[in-house]
Order: sequence, then C-alpha cells, then structure tokens
Amino acid sequence: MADVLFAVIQVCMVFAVWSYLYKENLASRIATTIVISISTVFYFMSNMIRVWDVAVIPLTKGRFSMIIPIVLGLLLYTRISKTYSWLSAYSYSIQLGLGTGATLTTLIASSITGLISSTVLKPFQAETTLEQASGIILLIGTILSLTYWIFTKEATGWFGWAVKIGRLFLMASIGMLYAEDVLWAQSIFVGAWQIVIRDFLKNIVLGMG
Amino acid sequence: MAEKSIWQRIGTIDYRLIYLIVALLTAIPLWSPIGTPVTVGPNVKSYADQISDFEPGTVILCSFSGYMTMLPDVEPIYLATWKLLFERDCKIMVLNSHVDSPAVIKEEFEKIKPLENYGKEYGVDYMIFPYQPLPTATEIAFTENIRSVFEQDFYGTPLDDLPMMATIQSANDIDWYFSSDASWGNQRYTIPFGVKQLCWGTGTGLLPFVPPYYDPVIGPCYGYVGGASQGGELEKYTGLLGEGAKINDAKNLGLVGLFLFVIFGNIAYFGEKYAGGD
Amino acid sequence: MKMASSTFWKRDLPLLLIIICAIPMLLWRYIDHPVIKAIYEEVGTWSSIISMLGWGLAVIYLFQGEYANMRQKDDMTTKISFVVLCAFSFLLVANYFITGGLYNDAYQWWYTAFYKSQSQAFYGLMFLYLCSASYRMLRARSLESFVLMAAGLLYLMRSSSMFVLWFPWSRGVGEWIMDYPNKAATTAAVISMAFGSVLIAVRQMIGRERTAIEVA
Amino acid sequence: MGLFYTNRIVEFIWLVIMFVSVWYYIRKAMNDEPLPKIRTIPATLAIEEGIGRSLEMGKPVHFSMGSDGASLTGSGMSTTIASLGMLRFMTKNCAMMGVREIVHLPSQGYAIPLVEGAVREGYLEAGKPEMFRRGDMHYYGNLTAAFTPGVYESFAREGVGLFVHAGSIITYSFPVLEAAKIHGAISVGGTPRWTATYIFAIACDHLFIGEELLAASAQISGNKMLTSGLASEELWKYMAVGLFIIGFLLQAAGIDFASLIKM
Repeated sequence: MADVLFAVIQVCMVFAVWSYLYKENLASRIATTIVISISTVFYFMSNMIRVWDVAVIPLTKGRFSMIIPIVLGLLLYTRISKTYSWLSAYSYSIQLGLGTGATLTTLIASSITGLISSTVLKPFQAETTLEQASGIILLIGTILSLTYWIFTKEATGWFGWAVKIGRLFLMASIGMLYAEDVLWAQSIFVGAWQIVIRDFLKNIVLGMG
Repeated sequence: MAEKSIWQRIGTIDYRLIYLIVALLTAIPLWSPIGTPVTVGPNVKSYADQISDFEPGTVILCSFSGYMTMLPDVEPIYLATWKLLFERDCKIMVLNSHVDSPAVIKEEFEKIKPLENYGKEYGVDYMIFPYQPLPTATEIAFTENIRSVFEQDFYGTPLDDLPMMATIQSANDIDWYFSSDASWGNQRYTIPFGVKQLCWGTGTGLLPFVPPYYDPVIGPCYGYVGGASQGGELEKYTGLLGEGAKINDAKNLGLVGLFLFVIFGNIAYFGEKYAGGD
Repeated sequence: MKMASSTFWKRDLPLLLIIICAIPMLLWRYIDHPVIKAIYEEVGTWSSIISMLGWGLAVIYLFQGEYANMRQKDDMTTKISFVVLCAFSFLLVANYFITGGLYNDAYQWWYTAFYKSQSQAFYGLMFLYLCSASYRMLRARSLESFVLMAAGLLYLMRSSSMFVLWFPWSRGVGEWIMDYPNKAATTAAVISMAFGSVLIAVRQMIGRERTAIEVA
Repeated sequence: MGLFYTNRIVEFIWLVIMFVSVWYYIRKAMNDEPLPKIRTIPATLAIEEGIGRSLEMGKPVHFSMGSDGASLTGSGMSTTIASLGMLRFMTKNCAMMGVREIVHLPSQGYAIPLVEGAVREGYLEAGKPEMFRRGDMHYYGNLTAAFTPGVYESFAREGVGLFVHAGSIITYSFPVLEAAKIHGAISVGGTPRWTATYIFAIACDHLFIGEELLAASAQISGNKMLTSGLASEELWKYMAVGLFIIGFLLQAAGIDFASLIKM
C-alpha cells in the first residue's frame, strides 16, 4: 500500500510540474511550495543538528573555544534588528578572512602555474604529429583566449585579430558546455519519465514490476 | 497581414510542438527499448583501468555529492564504481558533500550489499562521514587532521573505534581522492598532499573542466567518467550492467529529435537569406 | 569623537579582523610550523559552524516573505500556498521528533516522494527548454555562432551511441574538440578567473576591499 | 626541518608580485595619478538603458545573483563581491529614476543580509532610503527547482522590463532567462563560472563573458580604487602570456620548464 501511495504521489508531483508548460496553475504552485518548504526545513534541521554535535556538545564537555563560532553565528541574526545590525559585520569579517586566506593557499599552484606548465608541456608529450600539432593549437588557443580578458587595450589592429580568433576558441568551448548540459538535462528528463512509465504505469498500474 | 513564407513557417515552429515531439521520442524507448550497442570511450577505459590497478590497502577518500535530483545522470557511475572498488582490497572513506548524500549512499549500499556480495565490513573496509558543509578553511583543517572536523562517523561511532581509521590521520594517509570536480574541488588534496584524483559523476557541466587537469600518466586527474551515457559505457566495459545501459536508447532518440529541429532552424535561416520570402 | 569611535567599531575593526584571520590561513601554505597547523585545526571548523548557524536566517526570510506576500495580495492561490508551506514545514519538523532522525527510512519516505519527483520533473523541463532554444538560437548566422553550433552538435554526436554507430568519426572529432579547443578556452577562463579571485583576496588582505563590509 | 617549504618558491614570488602590484596601483589611485584606461564593456551600458526602458514601460527591474550564487569562500567569493557591487549600482540607478527593483535572493541564508545590505546602501546613496521594501526581496529556499518557478511566477505577476542575472550562476538558471524573454524583458547577465557561460550566450541580450563581470563591476562603481585593481590584474595576464611563450621556448631548448615553475 505504501508503495502504491509513494508511486501515486510521485506521479502527481511530476504532472503538477509539467502542467507548468501549459501555464502556471494551482497544482504547479503547490508542488513548488512543498519543495520550498521541504528543502529549506530539511537543510535547516540538518545544519542545526550538526551544529549541536560539533559545537554545542563539545562546549558542554569543556571545549570553551566553541563559544566563539556559536556567538559569531548568532550575531548574524542581529540583521533582523535595525539598531544592532552592524554587529553582523564581525561574523562576515571572520568568515571572509578565513575564506580569503584559505582560498589563496592553493589557487596559484593549481589554477595559474599548474595550468601554464601543463599547457606548455602538451606539444612535447605528443606521440604523433597530429597530437603535436594539436598541442601547439592548444597553446596558441589558450594565449589568444586569454587576450579576450585584457581590458586595457582596445581590440583593434593585430590585437583585434587575436581577440577575434580567441573568441572562436571560447565559442567552441561554450558550444561544448551547451551540449554537455543538454545531455545532463536529458538524463534527468529520462529519470522523470521513469517515474511515470516504470514506477507507476508498469509497476503499479500493469503490475509488471 | 502578409502571409508567412515557407521558410518563415519552418523557422517559427510552435515551441509546444517541439516539446511534444522530443518528449515522445524520449518516452517511447523507455516503454520498449531498441537496444543500440554501446561503444566505450578512452577516458572510461582509463578510469576503470586505474581502479583495477589499485594495490591492496589503497586508501581512498570518496567525496560523494550524489543528490536525488541528479541521480538519473550519475547513479550508474556511482554503482559501477562502488562495485569495482569493493572488488579490490581497498579502504574507502565516504565524505558526504550534499545534504541528500547520506540518504542516497545508504540506498546505494543497500542495493550493493558490501558484506553479502563482497565480504566488506563497515568500519573495517569502508566508513561514512556525517554530512557537514566544508568551506575552504574547514576542508584544509580536515586535510591536516581528519579528527579536527569529524570526531565520529555517520552513525555516531567515534573514529578511533573504527579499525580502518587507526592508521588514517590526515590527507597524507590518503592515496586516491574521488570527486566530481577536477578544478576547484581537488586543490586541497592534489596540490599540498599530492593525492591522486579520479573524477566520477562529473555531471552538471563540470565535465569540460576536466581536460585541463586530466592526464592519465602524470595527473593530477588520472581518469574521469561523467554523465549517463558514460555510465552505460562504464557498465559495459566492466561487465557490471545496470540502469545506465538501459536508458541509452531514450537518450539517443531524444537527441535525434533535437538534431532535426536544429537542422530545420538552419534550413529556414538559409532559405530566407538566399531564397528570400518566396 | 563619538563619530570616529563608531566608524572604528563598524568599519575599521571588521576590516582588521579580515586581515588578522586571513594571514595565518595563508601562511599555512608557506610555513611548516605546528602552531600554524594547530590554528587551522581549531579555527577551520569555525567557518563551517558560522555558515551552518546562518541557515536559520533563510527560514526567517522565507516565512516573513511569504507572509508579507499573502498580506499584500488577496488571492486564494497565495493563501493556499502559505498554508501548504506552514503545514509541510510543521510535518517535517514533527516527523523528525517522531521518527528520531533525518536519514531513517520513515523520514526519507516523505522527503523522497515529494522532493525527488518534483525536482527531477522540474530539471527535466530544462531539456525541453534547451531543445526549443537550440532550434531558435543554434543557427549559423556568423562564423562565431557556426563554431558554437558545430562544436555543440559534434559533442552531442560523440556522446550518443546511435550517432557513433552511424558516424564513427564523430567520436574522435568530439574528443578532439573537448581535449584541445575546449581545453584552451577553459584554461584561459580558469586562469583569468583565478586572477580575479586573487585580486579580491589581496585587496581584502591589505584592507582595501570594503564591498562586503560596507553592506554587512 | 626548515621553517619554510622550499618547493614553493615560484608560487611565493607570484604572490609577492601580486601583493606589490596591487599596492602600487592603489598608491597611484590615491595620489590621483593616471591609471590605464579600461575599455567599455558593452553589457554595462545595457543595464542603464534597461532601467530607462523599464521606466517607460512602467515595469520593475529584476535582479538575481543565482539560486546559490552567494558563496563566501573559494572561487565564488570574488564573484559574490562583484555581484553585490553591481546590485548596489543598479539599486542606486533605479532609485534615482524611480523604478521599482525586485531582488531574487540566493539560497545561502548567511548571505542574505549582505544582499539586503547592498540594496539598502544603493537606496541610501541615491538619497532615497525609504524606497527599500523587504517585500521586494524574494526567497525560495535551498533548491533551484523551487527558485526557478518562483522567479518565473514573479515575472508573470509583477512584470519585468529588465532582468539582470549576474553572479556565481549555475546552468539550472537557463529557464529563468527563457522566462524573461517570454515576458518581453531585456536580459543582461553573465558569470565567471565558465560552465554556465553558455546559458547567457544562448538566452541573453547582453552578456558578460567570464571574468568580464568582475571588471564590469569595478568599472560601473566609478571607484578609482576598484579600477586600480584591474590595472594590476592586467599586468598578471601579460606575465602569464609571457610565461607561456618563455616556457615553450625553454622546453624547445631542452630545459625542463615544468620543474622550474614548480620550484
């Protein structure tokens, strides 16, 4: 019985959302509201339970340093008050400070020097002429693509051509990103159809499961 | 009002018709599969081969970001990878990186049955961390000392009570890191600790970020599999068949529909440009 | 005098705190000292705890916004929507106390039945939107749009076993686009983005990035 | 055991150059010395035009930094700060022209006060703090599947003249941009998140490609201190191009460039 109810709820939710393609309606609105409440409350509770485990319980057991993040977290709620909202700036400062320092630790090695070195090496690692030529295209393409993000020089003359060719590389990548997302969205679409066809029609209605 | 030319009509098909045709093309094979053969790509082979070459005792940290919405896209990859990993003699730690992930992983392990099918015991061969968001600073603390962030596992057992954790203290003790993100997500492990990376379940547009970091010989990313179609390829290559191969047909026919409409759009554009409004 | 003191507490001290927190975090990369590591181990989790605690604000904003919306508009749909919001939120909280956890089967039954199907159905729609947008936008109007379209379609062909069966060359071409032109553009994008990130981080560390503090 | 890691020297030199160059250009800006001129980024002009158009049409302007576009750590942090700058600029312009602005909040609860603060500051700069209405800040929970229909519904209910969608945006936002188009709005947007750039290329009237968003935010602020940062960033880009070329030549000459750069 629970399986039947489960499949029915699922299929109702799917069609409530898809009815949206026709126009916005009460069913689609309710489906959305249910998900808003589920996602917010579930995430909130999950986080609060975790705060209890990693901060409050250790605090009660004598790890007094945990009072600092708890107070800083609570200070965020001063935003609700007009008079004391400036206190939340301390929470943000500490968050930003920790984030800034931590971000800088690996960014240069991974995303700057690491990428420059792997791009430069590519033509030299090639085993065939095609791979070697492709490696050189990669190197030139990277330099030309980078010119697109140079803002202090007007894109005219030779630099204009460099930017134009660089843009073609960017467009090829954007095209690929688009295709990748089509594939991803299609998988999810198939998943939704599975709920209707496999889980509901075949398993429940026709009893083929 | 001037009547529309043939080109204009081809170029302005009602979007609802497009929705209907593509939706039907996707749904038909789900009812009755066609059975298109799957060909396996080089990156999928490289990914599976790397896992097959794992030495006994290899320590793996799996950053598991599976959540319910994206499961149709990546679950075939996850399931095939779990099976591959459980066939080896590895120590697996699972780091949940999405609020849904603990529920998903519980369900996946119930399907796989590590103890019954592979003789792998919780706490001895694999373990799961609880879900906690890990901002960069927290993640670095985790790499320096796992216990500074997690004192207990997902079930509330202290880490020190899990036999497999006796020798695992920090990222220095981790050999391989599995993650969906090759660019930002891997830095804290690959750069300071030289942990090798494999990318799995790289959906939602993360796949194009892999090539700058991917090299099957020098890394840091040694292999990747992303998207449902590659899930099917992984299943075929490893012989661990599942849902990935089944939904292949639906994906194929849906794409045929999309291609047809793009061709129509271009015929309309060039027809109007060169043949005018006739 | 009072004004100056107020500026110190409201603007200068927060800026100073950013610098004080950021420096040891960064030094961890360059200095091999147990004190720096100990700082990370202690302070690292703070970041996570602060952001987790902040999620309560989301709940406040959600209910406040929906309530204001209901008061503002006098239509039945908004009222029903508000009632559903309250009812489901209550149900989820009550369910936790009844079933004793968030990840047990009883709790997850509710969560999965509603949330999984809705979200998959919704994201699935994106495929249909992408199909209609492809039809409308993927037209070879210029060299750039041709390149975008060709790269996209070739990559789709490479990823579909049916197309690979019909056009076996598409696999190699698709892989090549992914491994070279895409890699070139992605590498450049990542490098320039990294520069942007470093710039903001450096500005914060020398106390010259005020955007977030001014608005906080 | 030494105090310093000796295999991170090149990386450390980069970092020092970055700090020094930022400091150098900040000093120049403080002394009112001329800075390199930044080319106009076309999409920034479209924002002002769009606000004017919304005024003529009597429709509100909508802003969103994405459903989870307010990260305060990692690579998303710089984007969050750039988006806040853009929001502040937009709010100021809307307030001066008397156009209503609706903001669709990101899911991160802890970041909501920052977004609200940017809006308040914008109204304050325009001298119209009373225009701030919390009812015009909409929150949709922690899921894009809820965010997108929420924004969609808001477009249908309130109307939309201009939609600015800029921040650390993920590809799920595509339907939102489609909706703006359906409701007759001008859409301007972009993200430094490379994977999501295509949605703007396909669905936006004016777009910021990649890091252009960060530059645009500095440019529209009109703040010399912010544009000085861009000048130092340009220097790093030239350095990177130089390293690509030098690295290639060294490697061709048989010198191991990879080892040199990882020193």
